[in-house]
Amino acid sequence: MAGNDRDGGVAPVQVRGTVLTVRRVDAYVAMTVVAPAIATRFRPGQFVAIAVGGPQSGMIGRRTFSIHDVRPDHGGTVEFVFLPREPGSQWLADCRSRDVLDVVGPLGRPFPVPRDAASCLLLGVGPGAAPLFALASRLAERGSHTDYLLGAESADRVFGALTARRTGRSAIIATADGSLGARGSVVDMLPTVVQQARTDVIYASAPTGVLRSVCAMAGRYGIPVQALVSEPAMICGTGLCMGCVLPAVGTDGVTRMVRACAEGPVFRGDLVRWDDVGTIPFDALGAPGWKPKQGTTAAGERTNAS
Amino acid sequence: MAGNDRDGGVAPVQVRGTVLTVRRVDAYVAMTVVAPAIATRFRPGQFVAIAVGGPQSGMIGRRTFSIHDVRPDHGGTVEFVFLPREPGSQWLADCRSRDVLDVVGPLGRPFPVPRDAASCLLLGVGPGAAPLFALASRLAERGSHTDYLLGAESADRVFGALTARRTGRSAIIATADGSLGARGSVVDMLPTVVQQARTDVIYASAPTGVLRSVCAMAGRYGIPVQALVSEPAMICGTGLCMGCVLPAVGTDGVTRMVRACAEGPVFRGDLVRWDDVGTIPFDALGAPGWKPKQGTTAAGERTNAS
Amino acid sequence: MPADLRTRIGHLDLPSPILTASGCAGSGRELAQFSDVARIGAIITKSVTLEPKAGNPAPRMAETPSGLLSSTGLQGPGLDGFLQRDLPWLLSRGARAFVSVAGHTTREYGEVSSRLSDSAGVTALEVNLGCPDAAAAGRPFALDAAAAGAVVAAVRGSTRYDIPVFAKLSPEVTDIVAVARACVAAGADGLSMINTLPGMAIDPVTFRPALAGLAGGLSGPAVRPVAVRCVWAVREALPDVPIIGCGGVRTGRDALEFLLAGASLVAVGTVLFHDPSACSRIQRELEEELTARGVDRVTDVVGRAHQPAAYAAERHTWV
Amino acid sequence: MPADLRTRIGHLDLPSPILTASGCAGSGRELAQFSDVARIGAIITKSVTLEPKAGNPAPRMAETPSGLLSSTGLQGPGLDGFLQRDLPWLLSRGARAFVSVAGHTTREYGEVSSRLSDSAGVTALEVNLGCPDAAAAGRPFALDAAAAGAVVAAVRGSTRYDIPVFAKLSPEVTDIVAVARACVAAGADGLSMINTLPGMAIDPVTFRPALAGLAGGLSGPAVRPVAVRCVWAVREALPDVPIIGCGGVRTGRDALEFLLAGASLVAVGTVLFHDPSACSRIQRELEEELTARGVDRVTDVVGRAHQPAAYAAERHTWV
Ligand SMILES: Cc1cc2nc3c(=O)[nH]c(=O)nc-3n(C[C@H](O)[C@H](O)[C@H](O)COP(=O)(O)OP(=O)(O)OC[C@H]3O[C@@H](n4cnc5c(N)ncnc54)[C@H](O)[C@@H]3O)c2cc1C
Ligand SMILES: Cc1cc2nc3c(=O)[nH]c(=O)nc-3n(C[C@H](O)[C@H](O)[C@H](O)COP(=O)(O)OP(=O)(O)OC[C@H]3O[C@@H](n4cnc5c(N)ncnc54)[C@H](O)[C@@H]3O)c2cc1C
Ligand SMILES: Cc1cc2nc3c(=O)[nH]c(=O)nc-3n(C[C@H](O)[C@H](O)[C@H](O)COP(=O)(O)O)c2cc1C
Ligand SMILES: Cc1cc2nc3c(=O)[nH]c(=O)nc-3n(C[C@H](O)[C@H](O)[C@H](O)COP(=O)(O)O)c2cc1C
Ligand code: FES
Ligand code: FES
Repeated sequence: MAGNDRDGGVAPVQVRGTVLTVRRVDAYVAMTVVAPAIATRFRPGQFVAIAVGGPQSGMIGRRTFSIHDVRPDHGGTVEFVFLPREPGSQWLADCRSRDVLDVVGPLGRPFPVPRDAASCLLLGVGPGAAPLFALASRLAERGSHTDYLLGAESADRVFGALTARRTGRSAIIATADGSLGARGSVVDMLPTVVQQARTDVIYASAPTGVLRSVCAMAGRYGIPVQALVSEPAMICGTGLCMGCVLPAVGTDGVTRMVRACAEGPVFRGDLVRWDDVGTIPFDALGAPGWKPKQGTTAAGERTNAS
Repeated sequence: MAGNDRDGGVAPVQVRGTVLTVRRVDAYVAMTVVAPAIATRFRPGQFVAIAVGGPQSGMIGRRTFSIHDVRPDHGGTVEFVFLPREPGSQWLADCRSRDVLDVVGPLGRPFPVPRDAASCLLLGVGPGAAPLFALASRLAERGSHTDYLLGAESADRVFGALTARRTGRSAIIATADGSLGARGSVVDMLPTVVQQARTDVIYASAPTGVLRSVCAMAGRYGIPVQALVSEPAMICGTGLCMGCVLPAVGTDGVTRMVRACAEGPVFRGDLVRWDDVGTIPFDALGAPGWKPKQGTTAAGERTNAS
Repeated sequence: MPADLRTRIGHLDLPSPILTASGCAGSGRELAQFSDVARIGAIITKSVTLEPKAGNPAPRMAETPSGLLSSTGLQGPGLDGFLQRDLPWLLSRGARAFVSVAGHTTREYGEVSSRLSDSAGVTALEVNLGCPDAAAAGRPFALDAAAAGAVVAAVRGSTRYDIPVFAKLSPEVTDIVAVARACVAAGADGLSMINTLPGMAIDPVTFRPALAGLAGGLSGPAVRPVAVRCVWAVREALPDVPIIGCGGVRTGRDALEFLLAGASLVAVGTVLFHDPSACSRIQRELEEELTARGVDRVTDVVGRAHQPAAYAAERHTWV
Repeated sequence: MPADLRTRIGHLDLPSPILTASGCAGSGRELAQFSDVARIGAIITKSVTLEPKAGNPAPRMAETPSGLLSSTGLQGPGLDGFLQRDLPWLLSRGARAFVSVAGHTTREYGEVSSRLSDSAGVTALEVNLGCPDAAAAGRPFALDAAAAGAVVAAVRGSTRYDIPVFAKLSPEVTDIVAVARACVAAGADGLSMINTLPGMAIDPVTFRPALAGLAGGLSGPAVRPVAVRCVWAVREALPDVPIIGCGGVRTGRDALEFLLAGASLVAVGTVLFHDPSACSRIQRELEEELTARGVDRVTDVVGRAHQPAAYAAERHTWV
């Protein structure tokens, strides 16, 4: 219907998708769902929002997961990867092949892909790594190099280490307990990696604290970052609830509270006010005491113009 | 723990029972759950109360089902039979072998079984027939004859017709649409049946309206009835919520609001004030305007003394 | 023949009694990806304030059993942004706009209403009385019959006569009927209920309130029985005043419950976050529920629960 | 070492802060089949009236999303029956009895309290202020600060000094803190909140209210955020008054939420219908939650949410 309403993509769809496979991958569950209309629209960095708990569920919010991969079989399938943890993801993990899920997707602004070949660093922490591999394929099609920097608490939570090593030009792993790769965090490794790889652009998908450090560091080196945020939890994923906001600067220099699900989840790293996440900066449009200036519009659509 | 607190039986238990089989039987679902502690305590007429919807379920009430049968395999299994209809029973019907259910049972006052051989009529409507077959075995052990009178809307809702025909001295079926047996209701058939079978006692399990008619008719013939009530819906099944009350006369002649789950579900038919179900009779103990008489106690435990 | 969902309130003709609740349908664009906004009864917009508002800091939301606790702080583009961007878009799609009006002073409500009423294409106004009253130390207008009445009078006085004004009530009061009466006396053409219930959640990890704003508003199916009770009580007291029922509507059956209790229109809010196509689905389900019961027109069931039982008073649900 | 659940309120020593909520644990006997009543903090009994009460006609209950709508009408054996049968049984099992007191007049409350206070074995009284006030056309005492205070004064005045009196508040008011203050001023040693929220459901088959009593009380997990907000607000205003928190507690984590908000004791009601062994389970889960967070004594977390964040203010829930 509203074909091109959303920034840079076609409209999402809501489908009833049949679960094809549920697999364990280390600490994670990888779930593949038949959803041709989502698979064909998908671009790397986008996510799905899934209703959990069945028809009489007490859980009102959808659960959002980055799309890990799409495949052409059965008309089109979508795979995502998650850690079964709290009730919502636990319910999902207990689903079996042939169960039917209510899935909305693909949602959100995808990773922008450079026109020309570049040296790209793909940085992922925990399940945050999941969306990076489809991106890597896209980048490879354009002749770009991809280096990986993956991290997690422990070896079983590093997602995609094998694939990264097989397909990346380089792949550095860091775990907090040292059970795989170097002991430490991806942030510690970043300076060395960007130097050795002569990184042109960083694609990062990690908890907010890590994204903040990565963007600060990259800023010092003058390397642009495309950051996929996945906190706070999204209730709707479709831009309706206004729950997932963070402060970001538009290209007009004005700070607005933008929705991670609709204006993101991928943001230009230098436009997010990382230190002010969880606040309303005093100079944000419409903040208490804020006064309109000439020429400032309330519309947020230019925040992500890149 | 409180071994003999409940009227005429041992205390119920709460168990996590694994679903063994889920079978379709005409319009019904028959579900067998491994629950040795319930199976060994069970007496015919008792029921189970099952939590539905999973850990984050929005459904607070348990769903109660008469126990159809218990078997010694796997240490003890319990079978019940139901019509998947509304969300709770639908969720249950969607369970599969190896799922685990939270089951409380056996609950309620069982059918009293006469000491000496007697001619017993077992009357059941729809799923109400389910608890009658275990009762029939018990009666047969004591040398009683069992005749069946089963009814439902249509053939696929008559539960247990084959077993009734195979094991009963006689088995009369009535359906509203005439698709099996006689066209009409079990109430229409009752006079003929009790006459031909020289019925000494009626065991009835049916909607409240049918029980009312059966008890009225049986009263005229001087035949005692043991009636299993299954309306209104039970929230807890364990006697805690006070939701399932109906007015019944105690052996002291005083009407009290008694709980169908704890004082029943099996009641002496002549003690239930069928015409006043859904009301508080003006002469009930503690009714508005009621005044205490000498010697009346508020305790309801003698309502079912038989 | 399927039941007729068309609904007339005063001189307004709506294709269906199903609306979107204020603040839950984005600017309309987000919803339009999943439902045809022209076929929904009307879109109740996010509450419009005079100036743009950045809203409250995150976390703004916490999931609660069958409900949602939220505190968005009326983030929005302000009146100019609404008139330049959102309203024209809704009209271009053939949607009917019930514009929700918010303010911190009676004057602000009046000013927003007056400018809205000068703009073409406003079908009705809903007055969000849940805003903090700057003149009463931030106590919401809706909690006080006199304050609520004063706001309604200001809005009614600033609004073109042919634009109906609905006053949106809060359930957080000892006597909702008294507030309803004050609003009607002040000129409200209809009432809308309920707004969210004040609630709170504590995060078991940080040991602090889960929302940045400490308290929030509870909505969703959890609050439906409270909303139905409010609609019932107000309908009983003011049987001729049209009501927009709202609170936890998830299915056509839930919508029917509100209609029976006395609502002429039913708004869907939080459930849109769970199911963005809920409005179309609920419309379809409502039509089916009515048709299955032999009801020809949806208007025939409005307030029906106040009359004696329509069908078999005794339910035999298990045979 | 597992966290210590022992709780001291005034001179009362309880083995755990987990209680059963009034009206939700039968006479104690039903519950005892599933949980050891001696190990629960205390049993709050069904509200005791002077005379036996038959209660309301059926249907008394309707299931709502994550909640329950009920109207039992305080069915019970009356004071004599309670003293002859129920109280001795609870004592014989080693349970502590918080006896809930109900009445239709201030005098009746006083009379019941005075006779209870003469009986051995009453640990505390809880005053159910949700009963209709015969002197105010059936408006519940809890809705009016003065009426509530008068009842509390009557109970406190008729009760032995060493039996603490808790006043149980209703959330159905514009300002619960005002009612709380009135009760404390009238002599309440503690407060208990919340009672059920007024609600209603309509049966889509009969087109009539689902409960025979038309309206009912909403309880269960659905109302938890409302209850937590009430506890928080009262604790903020009256930090030294012990609170029994109640409303939708299902897990140890929910109990922790109430403790953090400011309750010293936590009562479990509706969830017992869903899970009759909930009290023992919640005690175990609470102990685990506290132990996992390195908390030694449950009393250390009471009201903790009113202080700055205890742990990492930033949550990384997904790594
Ligand atoms: C755009 C996006 C992409 C994501 N992709 C992935 C992915 O590929 N794989 C993956 O495992 N996870 C991903 N996440 C995180 C995932 O959505 C949450 O972890 C998931 O909702 C947790 O569900 P749950 O049922 O386990 O916990 P819930 O039952 O949802 O919640 C338990 C508690 O944690 C809170 N909570 C849930 N999610 C978050 C969160 N993200 N931040 C802070 N608090 C939260 C809830 O509010 C609740 O209080 C993504 C999130 C976003 C926004
Ligand atoms: C002692 C006893 C034994 C029973 N044995 C059986 C049995 O063996 N087989 C069987 O199929 N059913 C039996 N029932 C009935 C069964 O408990 C209900 O039909 C069941 O709870 C329905 O669940 P549901 O999920 O389909 O509907 P729900 O989701 O529970 O309910 C849908 C609506 O129907 C109402 N409702 C549910 N049950 C009843 C009821 N019994 N009376 C009136 N309204 C109701 C609910 O309140 C709700 O509004 C028995 C009931 C009792 C009390
Ligand atoms: C996120 C959110 C934002 C809301 N914003 C507004 C608003 O701007 N104005 C208003 O009157 N009501 C607002 N509400 C209240 C809803 O319109 C509705 O009255 C309430 O949520 C109950 O309905 P529901 O349970 O269907 O959501 C909001 C509710 C939510 C959950
Ligand atoms: C069936 C039922 C009966 C109740 N009876 C009483 C009562 O007699 N006295 C009282 O003060 N509260 C009574 N309540 C209210 C509860 O004690 C409790 O305050 C309320 O239900 C909220 O807690 P919950 O959500 O844990 O049930 C009753 C609640 C229910 C559901
Ligand atoms: S999650 Fe609802 S607006 Fe982003
Ligand atoms: S079902 Fe709760 S007391 Fe009978």
